[in-house]
Amino acid sequence: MAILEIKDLVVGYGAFPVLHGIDFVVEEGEVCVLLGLNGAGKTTTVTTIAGLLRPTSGQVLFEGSPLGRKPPSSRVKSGISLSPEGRRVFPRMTVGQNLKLGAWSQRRSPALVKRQMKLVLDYFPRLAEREHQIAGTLSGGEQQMLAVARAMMSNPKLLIIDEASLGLSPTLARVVWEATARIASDGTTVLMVEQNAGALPFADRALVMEKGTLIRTAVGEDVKNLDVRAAYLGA
Amino acid sequence: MTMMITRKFQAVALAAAITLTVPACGQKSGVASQVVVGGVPGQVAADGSIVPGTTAADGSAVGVPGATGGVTGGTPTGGGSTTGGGSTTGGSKTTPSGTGGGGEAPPATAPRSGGGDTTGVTDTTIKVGIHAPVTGAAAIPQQSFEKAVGVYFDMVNKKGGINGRKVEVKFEDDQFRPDTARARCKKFAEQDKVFLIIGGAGADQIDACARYAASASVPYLSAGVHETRPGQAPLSSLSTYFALSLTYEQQTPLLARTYKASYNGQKVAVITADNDSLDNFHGKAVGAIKAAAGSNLAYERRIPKNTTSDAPGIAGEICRSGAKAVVWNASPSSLLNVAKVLTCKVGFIGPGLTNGLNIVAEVGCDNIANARFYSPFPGMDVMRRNAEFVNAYKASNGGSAPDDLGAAIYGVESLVGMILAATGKDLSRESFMATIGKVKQFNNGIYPPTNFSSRFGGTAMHLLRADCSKSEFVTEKVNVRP
Amino acid sequence: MSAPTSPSSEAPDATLDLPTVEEELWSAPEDAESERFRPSRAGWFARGALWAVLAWFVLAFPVNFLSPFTLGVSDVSAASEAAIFAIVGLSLNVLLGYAGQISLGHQAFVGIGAFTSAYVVVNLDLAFWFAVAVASTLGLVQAAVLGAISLRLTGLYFALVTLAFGSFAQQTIFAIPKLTGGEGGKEAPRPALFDSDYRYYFLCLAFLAVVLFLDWRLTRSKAGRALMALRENPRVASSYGINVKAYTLIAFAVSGLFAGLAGALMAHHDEVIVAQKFGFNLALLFVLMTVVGGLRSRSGVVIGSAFFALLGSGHLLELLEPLTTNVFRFSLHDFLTGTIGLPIEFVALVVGPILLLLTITKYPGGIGQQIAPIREWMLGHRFDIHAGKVKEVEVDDVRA
Amino acid sequence: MNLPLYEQLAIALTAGVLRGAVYALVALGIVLVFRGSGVFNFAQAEFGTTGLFAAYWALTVQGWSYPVSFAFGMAVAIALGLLTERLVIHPLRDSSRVTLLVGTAGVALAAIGLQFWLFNETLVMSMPKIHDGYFTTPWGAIVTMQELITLGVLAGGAALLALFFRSPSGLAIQAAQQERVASELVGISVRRVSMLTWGIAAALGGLAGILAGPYLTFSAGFLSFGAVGSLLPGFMAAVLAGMRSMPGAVAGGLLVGAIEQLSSLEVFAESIPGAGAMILFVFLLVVLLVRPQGIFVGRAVTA
Repeated sequence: MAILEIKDLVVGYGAFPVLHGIDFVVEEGEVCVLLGLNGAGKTTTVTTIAGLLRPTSGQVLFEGSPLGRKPPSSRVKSGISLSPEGRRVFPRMTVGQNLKLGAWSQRRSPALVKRQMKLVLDYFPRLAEREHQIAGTLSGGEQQMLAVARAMMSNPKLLIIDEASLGLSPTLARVVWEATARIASDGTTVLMVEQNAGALPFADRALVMEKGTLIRTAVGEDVKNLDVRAAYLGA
Repeated sequence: MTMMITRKFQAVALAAAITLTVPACGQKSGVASQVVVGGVPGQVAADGSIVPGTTAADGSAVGVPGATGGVTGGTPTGGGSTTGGGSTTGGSKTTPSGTGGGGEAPPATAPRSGGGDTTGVTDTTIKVGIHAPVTGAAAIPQQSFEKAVGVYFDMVNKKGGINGRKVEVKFEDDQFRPDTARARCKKFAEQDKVFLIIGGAGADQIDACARYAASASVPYLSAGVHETRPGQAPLSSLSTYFALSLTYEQQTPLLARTYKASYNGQKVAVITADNDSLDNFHGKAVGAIKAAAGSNLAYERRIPKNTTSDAPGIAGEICRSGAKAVVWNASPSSLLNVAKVLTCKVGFIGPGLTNGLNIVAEVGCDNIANARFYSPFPGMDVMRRNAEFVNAYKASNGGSAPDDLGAAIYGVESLVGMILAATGKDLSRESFMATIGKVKQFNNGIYPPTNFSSRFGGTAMHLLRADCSKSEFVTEKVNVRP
Repeated sequence: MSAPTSPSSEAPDATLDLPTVEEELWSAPEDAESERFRPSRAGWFARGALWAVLAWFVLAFPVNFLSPFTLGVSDVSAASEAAIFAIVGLSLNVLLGYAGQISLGHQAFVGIGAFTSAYVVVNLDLAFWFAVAVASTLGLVQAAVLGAISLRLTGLYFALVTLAFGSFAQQTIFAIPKLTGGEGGKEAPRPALFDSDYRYYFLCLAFLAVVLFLDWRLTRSKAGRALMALRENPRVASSYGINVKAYTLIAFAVSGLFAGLAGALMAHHDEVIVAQKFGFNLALLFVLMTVVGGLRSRSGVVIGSAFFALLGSGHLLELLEPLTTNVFRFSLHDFLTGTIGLPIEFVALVVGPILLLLTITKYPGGIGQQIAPIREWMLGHRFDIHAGKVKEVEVDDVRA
Repeated sequence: MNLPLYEQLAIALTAGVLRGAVYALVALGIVLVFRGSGVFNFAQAEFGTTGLFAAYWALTVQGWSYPVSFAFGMAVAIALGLLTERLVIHPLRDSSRVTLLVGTAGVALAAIGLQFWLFNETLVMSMPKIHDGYFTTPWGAIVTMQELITLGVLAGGAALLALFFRSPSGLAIQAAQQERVASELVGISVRRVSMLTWGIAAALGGLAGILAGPYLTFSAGFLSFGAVGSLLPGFMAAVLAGMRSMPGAVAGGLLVGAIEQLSSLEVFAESIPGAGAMILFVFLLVVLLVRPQGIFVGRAVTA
């Protein structure tokens, strides 16, 4: 069953449409990578899914029901969590506090929060060592891990990661992707936005966007055969 | 003025009854125009409502000024022992013009109106301006004031006016600011063209307006305030100014006497606001108290005009000085602020015109219990028995009961009305002011009798005491002379 | 906005047919199209007629010349006060609108100007004109000193410094009886020639005209353009080599100059000037009238300031009263003082903040924006209802 | 009265610290709002005056009991805070900070205008004390119970606030200010957090107003620039706290109160009118020029 379904989504800033009607699905349990160059409309797509932007027309269905005009907070509650572009950790708080806030939607059961924190830190052992460090003083890679970890704290069904590899060394990017793959294998559906085709090996599904439209979709074995260069060139 | 209620705010705005000034405007505010058609024709003697105590203390019949022979006898009288009959008043030998009967003859030596300044006077009307603070730093409650203004003239107009002229009262709010007071008085003089101006309250406003009025040759009357201001000519030198009650300086012997009578041998403090207009008073008060108390004068101090955050410090110093009595001349809110934080028991004694004193008693009791203040008008315990006042007040205000502001304004209006009546038919500013100087005594039974041998015509004050069981100031003694 | 690199921009005629900075800001879409637009003969006539009405209203109406109404000395005195408030508004506009600094102690600048002028005339026995010059200069110096200090702080802290300065002036400086005449106030006589309120009104108008001209010159000078550039984009502007601090300091100095001048005029307008007048509320009222007038719009600020001066003194309601009673059969005065129990004195205090909040949240251009279409039309442009649209009441700290 | 200098000093410092408790309450609100919304809230003191007027009205006009009137005053203060957030702060959330400052000043002026309008007829306003008692210190300063209660409320309030800031809601307030988008994404309703911030700040203001009201008589603008003018001292305390530290705001408030009261020393009181305002002005300049980052900054990060 498709956990996420996008139907003819049109989104614009003011009078300028950025997405010109895109359709795709993400199946439960898979890792889906949304590829495209700068300005292709990837971030617009995922921030709309998270509820930060309102679509001009079209629909986002989560677990079969339309999300409509639900605010981000209730989308988190129902299981969609976004690790935003540029990380956006809370800079003057500790790693631990950042994570606690990630579980804001679960805050009524401290025990649950504690368990989730342990679970999440298992994916990112480097963060576990730095639980009391101020987030603003972490390195770029660590901040990215923290952003993903924080998003995981709400125990989401669908984890969306926007540009995890941006500004990271290839090695560090790999560490993040691998952690993501483990998260997915533990049952959380993952939607990754990437400019970097290096993420493709981890994907069960790949979508390629250009100028606000979806130009190519590949599933399963086809992902490995996807000619990225051709995809980027729109061939 | 002793009793200045201070709020720290300076209102942005100006006058209350402004619409009056627009000729095209049909609406008049309630306070202002008191022209009433009808009433008893003929002259009105300003009699009939003499408070018993006053008359007795004074010992003289009311000096009915002007040509008042044919007094209409219908004026209700309060207390029963007043001069009710027309003949009593009319025949009084203190009547300056001494003209019985017709009432048409002008005072013998008064200038003919033909030669005088008759601004604000027509054959049928006299225009009078009153200014007082109803908004601003030390406002008197607006409704209280609006109810009070014009009560007396309203009554007189119903009876046919003064020498056949109805008195039209214009009221302006001076916002408790001297600059505004001056501007309002300028408006009275130059735009509204009133005959004379009455200062309702506020020493510095009265000072500012009086100085302007002198420059514009407009008669200006108010209760007595300070006599001098540093760097300025004394008020006594102003050619058109008249104080209708004792000045602060003139009251210093009274304060010393009150101290001696109630607190003799006990320590005493003198506290005066640091308004420079009170410099002279402070010096004289300290001198008088020192003469009476000697080394028992334990503490003297000038305090900020708006005593707020300084109040605890001042209160602490009063208590440490061991004073049992405090001679106080500063704003009532300062008094309340200091009294509120006093940790010792003291008795306050003060001079002055005490507009709105009862409100202070209401708010400040028990902290100011038995405080004694001098006042140009008696307490409401006396004024409530003054049937003419009570009836006039109720008639003008839809039956509501009078307060002490009503009494204060009524007192000053009736005194002015009395002088106007005494001046006679030939009313000009010159004849009006000449009458003040010539008539030996005006006694309206509310203010103590006047005697204008100088600009300061007061001869006595009433002594009021804060009675906390009644939450108001009651009359302890009338007509106390220095 | 281009950086002021051309040295010729200081020359008076070099910029003659360019739109002023203000116009550029307010009416972006005009330019080429309206340069070509020439009103028809009827259009010129209509514009001329409106100008004539405006001139009549400002110059003739207050002094009962060619007027069906009769205004008294007190009314024309209120008009003088409106002109003085307009100068204060323009002063604050330089600070708030051009330099992006909020002053919560502007009443102190005005007050110090007022008492200085009174002191020079009364105690030093010098001429009124000299006193005005001294008051203005002192205002300039004060503002420059405070400005120099504030340049080391961020914008919000400057608000605190002015607030503290205002309370210091009010409680300490204005409590010196030698300077302020104590509670009873300080006399401030007018020069013999302008003793009449009618003449004094024209004197105030003349000073207002001078201030308007100086303000106009400022916005077209190198400093003014630099400040505008700073507002548009501080980083770009400073990368062009604009000396941010120097120009901000100039704005402070000019603002102080205007405030001192307004203070002097206020003193001699009131003839007795008291310290009580210069409280914190006046400072807030100044901010309010300038923002509601419309920052960076000279005409808007003048109208806004005059509006609040007349509203405060009750004369505006008085002027409107015949209209409301005769046309709408409704007495605004009775409604306010009777029905809802709001004394005329407090109308400005209650209505003003509401207008302020509406302005900054809904109509950031203030009155200046509302009248922009008419003003542009009167200046010979095509009537455009959208002229002068502003999105936000930009009062950023230019140094932020 | 010629007391020796050390006695004068002891009296001044006692009075200053007691008064400083009010400043500290106001400063806490200012710091809270600044941390939560990045706004210099010039309406902070007026939240207090408005609460005081409401409590006074309830007590003297309506004749309600003291606790009910107190609660009513607090409710009105909080309502004003929430209203400010809804009508001014939220619509202006993307505006510059100076614009927001003008907005809060507008709220203050509106509150003052309302107070003048509705209470113009009341000549002198005076609120009874919770407890009328007092005692005298060995050095002669008078300490009233009301002042002690205020000091106690300050201590309690500050402690509660410190606890609150460690709670999830407290963290959320700070998160919303540090990263608005990320806060939304973890499910924090920034709007609700902002309301919470302003509500608590207004409550602190309300406490300051209703507790300080009985010290003296009061009138419109009481807590801004009236009898207990706390706006400027409150801001100065907040500056000393680097606009961030809650314990710093408390320490700053007490210090500013003490410094201001130095003006009651005879050397100043006799020679300089309004010495308090001058001392505060000079002190503010020195602090801003020498240590603009504050003095009582503490661990600035999360309290």
